[in-house]
Amino acid sequence: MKSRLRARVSLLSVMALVASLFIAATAPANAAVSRTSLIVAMSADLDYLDPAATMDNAQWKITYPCYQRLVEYNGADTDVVPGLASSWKISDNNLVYTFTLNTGNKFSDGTEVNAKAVKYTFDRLLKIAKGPADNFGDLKEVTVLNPTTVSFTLKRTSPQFLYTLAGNYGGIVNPKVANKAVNGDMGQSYLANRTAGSGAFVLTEWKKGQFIKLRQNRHYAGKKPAFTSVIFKIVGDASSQRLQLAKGEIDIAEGIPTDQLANVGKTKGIVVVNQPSLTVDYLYINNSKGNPALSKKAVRQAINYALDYKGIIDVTQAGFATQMRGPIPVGMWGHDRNLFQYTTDYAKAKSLLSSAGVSNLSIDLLYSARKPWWASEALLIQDNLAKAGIKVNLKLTDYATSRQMIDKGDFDLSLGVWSPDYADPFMFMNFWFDSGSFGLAGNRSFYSNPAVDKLIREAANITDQKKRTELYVAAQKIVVDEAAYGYMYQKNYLLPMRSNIKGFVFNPMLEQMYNLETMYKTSKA
Amino acid sequence: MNLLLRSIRSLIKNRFAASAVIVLAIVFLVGVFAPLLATYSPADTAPKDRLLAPGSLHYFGTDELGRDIFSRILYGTRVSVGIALVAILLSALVGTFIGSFSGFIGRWIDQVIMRITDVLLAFPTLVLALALSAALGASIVNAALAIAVVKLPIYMRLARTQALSISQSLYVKSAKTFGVSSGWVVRKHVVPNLLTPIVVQITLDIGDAILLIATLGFLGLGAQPPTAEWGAMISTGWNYLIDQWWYPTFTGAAIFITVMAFNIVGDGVRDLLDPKSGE
Amino acid sequence: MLRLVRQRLAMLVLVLFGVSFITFLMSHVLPGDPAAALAGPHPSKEVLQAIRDQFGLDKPLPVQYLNYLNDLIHGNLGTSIRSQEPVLTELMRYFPTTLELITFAFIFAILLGIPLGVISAVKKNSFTDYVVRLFAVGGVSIPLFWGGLVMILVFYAKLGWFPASGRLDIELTTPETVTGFYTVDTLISGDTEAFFNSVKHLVMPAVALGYVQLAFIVRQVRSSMLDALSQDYYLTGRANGLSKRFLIIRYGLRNALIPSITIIGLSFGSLLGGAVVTETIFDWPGMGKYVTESILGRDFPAIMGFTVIIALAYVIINLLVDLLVYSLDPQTRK
Amino acid sequence: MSSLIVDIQDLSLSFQTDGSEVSILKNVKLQIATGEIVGLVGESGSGKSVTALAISKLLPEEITRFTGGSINFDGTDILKSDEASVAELRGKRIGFVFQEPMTALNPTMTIGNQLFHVIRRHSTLSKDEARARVRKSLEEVLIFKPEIVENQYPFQLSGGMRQRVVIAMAMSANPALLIADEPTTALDVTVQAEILSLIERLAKDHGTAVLLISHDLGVIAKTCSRVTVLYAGEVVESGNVADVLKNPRHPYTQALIRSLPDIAARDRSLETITGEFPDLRNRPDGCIYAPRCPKKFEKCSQSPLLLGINQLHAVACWAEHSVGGGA
Repeated sequence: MKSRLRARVSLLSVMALVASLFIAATAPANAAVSRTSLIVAMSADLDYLDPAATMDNAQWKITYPCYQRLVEYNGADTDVVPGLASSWKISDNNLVYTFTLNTGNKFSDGTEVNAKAVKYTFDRLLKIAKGPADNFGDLKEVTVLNPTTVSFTLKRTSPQFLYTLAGNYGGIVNPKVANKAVNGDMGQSYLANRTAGSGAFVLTEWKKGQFIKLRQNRHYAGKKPAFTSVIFKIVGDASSQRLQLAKGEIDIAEGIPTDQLANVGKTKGIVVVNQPSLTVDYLYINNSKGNPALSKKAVRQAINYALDYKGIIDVTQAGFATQMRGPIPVGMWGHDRNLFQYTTDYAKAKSLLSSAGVSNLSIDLLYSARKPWWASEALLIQDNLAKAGIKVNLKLTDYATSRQMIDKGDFDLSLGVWSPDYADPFMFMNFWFDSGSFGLAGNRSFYSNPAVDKLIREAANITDQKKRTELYVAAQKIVVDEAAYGYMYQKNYLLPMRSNIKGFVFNPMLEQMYNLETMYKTSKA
Repeated sequence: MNLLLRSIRSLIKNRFAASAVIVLAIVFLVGVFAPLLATYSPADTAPKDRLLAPGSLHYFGTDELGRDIFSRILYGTRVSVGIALVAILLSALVGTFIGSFSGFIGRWIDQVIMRITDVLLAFPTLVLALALSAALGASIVNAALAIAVVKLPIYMRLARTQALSISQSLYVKSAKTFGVSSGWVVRKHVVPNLLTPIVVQITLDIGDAILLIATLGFLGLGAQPPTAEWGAMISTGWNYLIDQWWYPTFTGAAIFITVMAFNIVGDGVRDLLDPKSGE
Repeated sequence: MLRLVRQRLAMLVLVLFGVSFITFLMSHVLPGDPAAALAGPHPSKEVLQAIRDQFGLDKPLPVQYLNYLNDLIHGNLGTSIRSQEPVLTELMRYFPTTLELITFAFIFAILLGIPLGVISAVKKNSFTDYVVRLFAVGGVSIPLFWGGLVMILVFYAKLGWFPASGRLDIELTTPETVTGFYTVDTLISGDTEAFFNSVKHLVMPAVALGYVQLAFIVRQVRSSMLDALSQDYYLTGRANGLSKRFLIIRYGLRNALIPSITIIGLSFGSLLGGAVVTETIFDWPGMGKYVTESILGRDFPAIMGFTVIIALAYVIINLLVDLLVYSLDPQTRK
Repeated sequence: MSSLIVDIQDLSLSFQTDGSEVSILKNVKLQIATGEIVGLVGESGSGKSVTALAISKLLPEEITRFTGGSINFDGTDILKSDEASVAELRGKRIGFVFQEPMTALNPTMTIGNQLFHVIRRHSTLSKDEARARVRKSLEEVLIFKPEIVENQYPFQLSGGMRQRVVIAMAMSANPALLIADEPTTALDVTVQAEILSLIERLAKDHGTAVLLISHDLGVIAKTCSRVTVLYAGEVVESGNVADVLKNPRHPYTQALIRSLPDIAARDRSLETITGEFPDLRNRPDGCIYAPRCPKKFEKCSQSPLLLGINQLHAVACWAEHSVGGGA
């Protein structure tokens, strides 16, 4: 028996070794996050951060606090106030904008922010000619008048130019980046994962797939922020984010699905920011290149009547959204409070279909997994339209393929989300309805109506806001009546965070971004 | 036929495998009679009673669109198990054909085919399946095709080694000396002898194939909504893990039990047919 | 011995060529144009074109493949479309991360798998044998994404024993990379707190991944042990009165290891591509997550670079396994 | 009769595999005196190897059922002792040589190492003394240049050499009994003679009793003093080799001898035994050989007793006993 006993003892010792290794490693979970650092959990890693290249709000939450712009948004207000520029004059032909710069602003390596830096930034942006260059299509050239004065000359009047400067691509870049260029890429690979701005923070560490760390910019001219470091941590799984938020390991969780936020809000120590945003979720209806029946106005109207707006909002956004009344969302000037709004009316939808001589219509609905709620939204729309006698077959593809199909008009219906870069109805009307920008450029429904083209193009060329409003209101009446799109809902901006996080201000123009320099923590969690 | 009889009798005797056989029988019955057993149609949505807890109305509760999870799991059997079977049988058929062909003919063709299997085997299975389903477009049929291709080299290599050893063996050589056509030899000698190892491999692979289909579904590349497929159900369900734990748990259990049953029966069949490693 | 190495290298060249050709074909057949996915919410035609030119996406396929081949030969794997970083740097970052996870998973699997395999073989058809086999079959049958999730719920949420995501707590400084293994680098830099923390972060993903491999190992060791115990030399040993423990280890296990090593080597090789599911659930920034995102984002250079490195590592692992078998099995040393 | 080293009385055992039970041995009697070389002969499947393995309980425990009789080895009642005490005997008091030398040695251990561990197991020699003892025991089995052979692996040796190593291992602790189960069957004829004479010499030098198992009567005739003939697990005849071979009394033994190819009588055609092997799942009562026996008559329906014709010769066949009116 002796040998068997020894065998058992040796086996147990192996198991004990393995167990002790694990137990030894289980020091108690660390205490809640310290007060001078903020931890934000995001669902996926980011791609690249060069302000002259990146076009994704997710990336901007890193770059926005690290760069400064000539003009800035003021708290929650969608109008702009002085930033790097203390004041500016616009020539009477609205083509030349001259800015005088504040002094004392320094980049993260201590170099002075001056007119030369501003010219370098925009010359570089136009030469790189990526996404951001599109937004400055009207900019002809930038000239340095003296170290603290710089002027922008436009090719044609552009009322929204000032707002574009307040966007992420308006961030002024340190000219020293030029000597970091690699085989003529003007420093793009350098800025892909670093920052070279004059903002309150600077990116100090990026562990791909794990986290991005921002620290205070020592040379920042403005008020010293409360946080010494801000960490954007990657937590892919929604349930993990929720658990970590509940345990206090993270301060803000971006990836929790909307329909769980009601319960999350009830958890001790957690509060959910809930304010209307200018992001809309709508349905592209292919007016010209899709199923021929969709070119008939009555059919498109029938679709709009067949949507169960309340059911869709309750299921996909857990009620945190409002039905759209025309393309321009509530909270942006140009929104028309008494514009016609479609209601759910299957009978009317059926009669419209028969009046258009269309029976057992079968169309496909294209969508991708880019937005977590789209899967249930597509299923609901399929169900809703079926009640009006329209057969919808769902076509889920990955994001890259959907983009290509949308650009080519290779679909009947498709789900879409849109958020404006600046607070001007131009961002909706001129992108969605101008027959010149079919496909990804903006006109996703391939809708063309000369009358509407005339109205929105004229509105884009004048600066008088009252006249522009009248033009946009008239255009909205037509596009709503013609049901160019399915006008579904305007989302609320929802953000679950620990209750001791204070000072966060939501600006609809800066969705997914945080005013890190003015946020702080109180002691009680 | 006595092979089958003998295997059934022996499987029954070994308690371990017996319970698995019963589970499999239940799974197949559920798959076939899903419409009768299901309390609701798997597709109709009811937004107002979404995410209900398990109760008398909905045995396993409802999902985020108010669909009955119990019925969807029943219908899911057809997709997950059915497609896995089809994929593996397809893979086994094609693989055996190519493998035995190359093993029997030999010379440079055999070398080329074997090098291709080496290359395919160099790919991690899931990555290959992932790339294929992404290439063909995300759908359950493409997922099945991807799995069939991924499993192909295993059957090709299995069939080739068998065919090679059989074609070298004495009685096949002697048959050839009598001037017997190679077709006859393949049919009479090569294929029957291939049957045992192939059957063993198939029973072992089905469990794995179900897991692969579920994983592809989980990564969003397998079955597309609204089809009820176990992997896709967990993929959406697991976001609701905290408040509605039952949603991902029952579906996960369905996969676990079915795959376990297949593997246990697979082991039993292998121990029975392949004496060396058996009882 | 040398013949073996030469043969393996020849195979390496062939596999590399085959793999790169197949991936190139597959990735270019993928529908969807990466430029469109990348150019921001509403790009104009010119911008789309600019991106396509930068990555040479418009050139005819054969030209693109030839450029790719000569880059490959010069060790330049191109730049990733998604992150603008050279693919090689990314791979050098993600590969050791996956390697660290797999190594720990295999340490767990082998430490537990081999003893269990031996016990269940020695005590064939006993109660222990059935329990061990049930446990092993469970490992092969559990859907990893479900098992991992339940593990997080129990050990992280309820018990708080182990962290559930990432490689290291945020507050701790990441060790500067020497081997790319956090556990090793922290030891090199002498930061014991970070060492224990990185081990703690490894526990759950390694056990989740290890449990599946454990099941393979137990089944393999059990069947080769049964084989060894039924051999004549085992009976000779018994007839000569050698102790049971000595017989099990030096006569049984020693001979059973040879076939098992090959199987363990193969399953280690198959995980080189990263444990896609485990890495997704536990936010482990390894090759699995990288390749999934690259495939979904149509990042051709990244996909190509990934497959070449994996093929290379796969062949090297096979070579290592052969060498190990060579040292264990005297018969190969003719 | 000098003291008995092995005394097997009416040993019966069967193998039970899930449901069906096969009776392998029935009332086997076998005695081996110290230093004596005894032969055990029978066709394959006659139960000769099982009898040998039973002596040191090497049969697979989970399926072996001892249904009767006793095995006494040097004063120990084997069937009644527990596994540990029987294990003590193996290698120390009972040596074994198996039929298949090609697979009898551990392929992953050197020859020297395998011998070393057996020696260390049964002695209190130090490591160096044991290593020296390894060389000596290799020399004893006539292996030249043992210093080379001890570092070689089994696959590097010929069948004959390997069998010598097995013998060296078996004899290393100077056992009281050496069981040689068809030691030469797998070897070619020239090597067979060497191995047999080696076994004879070692047994004589060490005073070891030998149980030589074979299906080849020629081998038995040359080496053994007494022989027992087994048929389908039953002893049909036993006694002095000279008597049994020259004057076989049991029809099965007679048939066995007649089927021996005798070079001298070239013209005589070989005889075969008609009928087939009995089904041991339900062992027929009465004489087991009856269905194939030319002298079968009504008494054969009762199981024959193994009765001595004279001091040195016993047979289990009514035909032989009814004439002499039984012993």
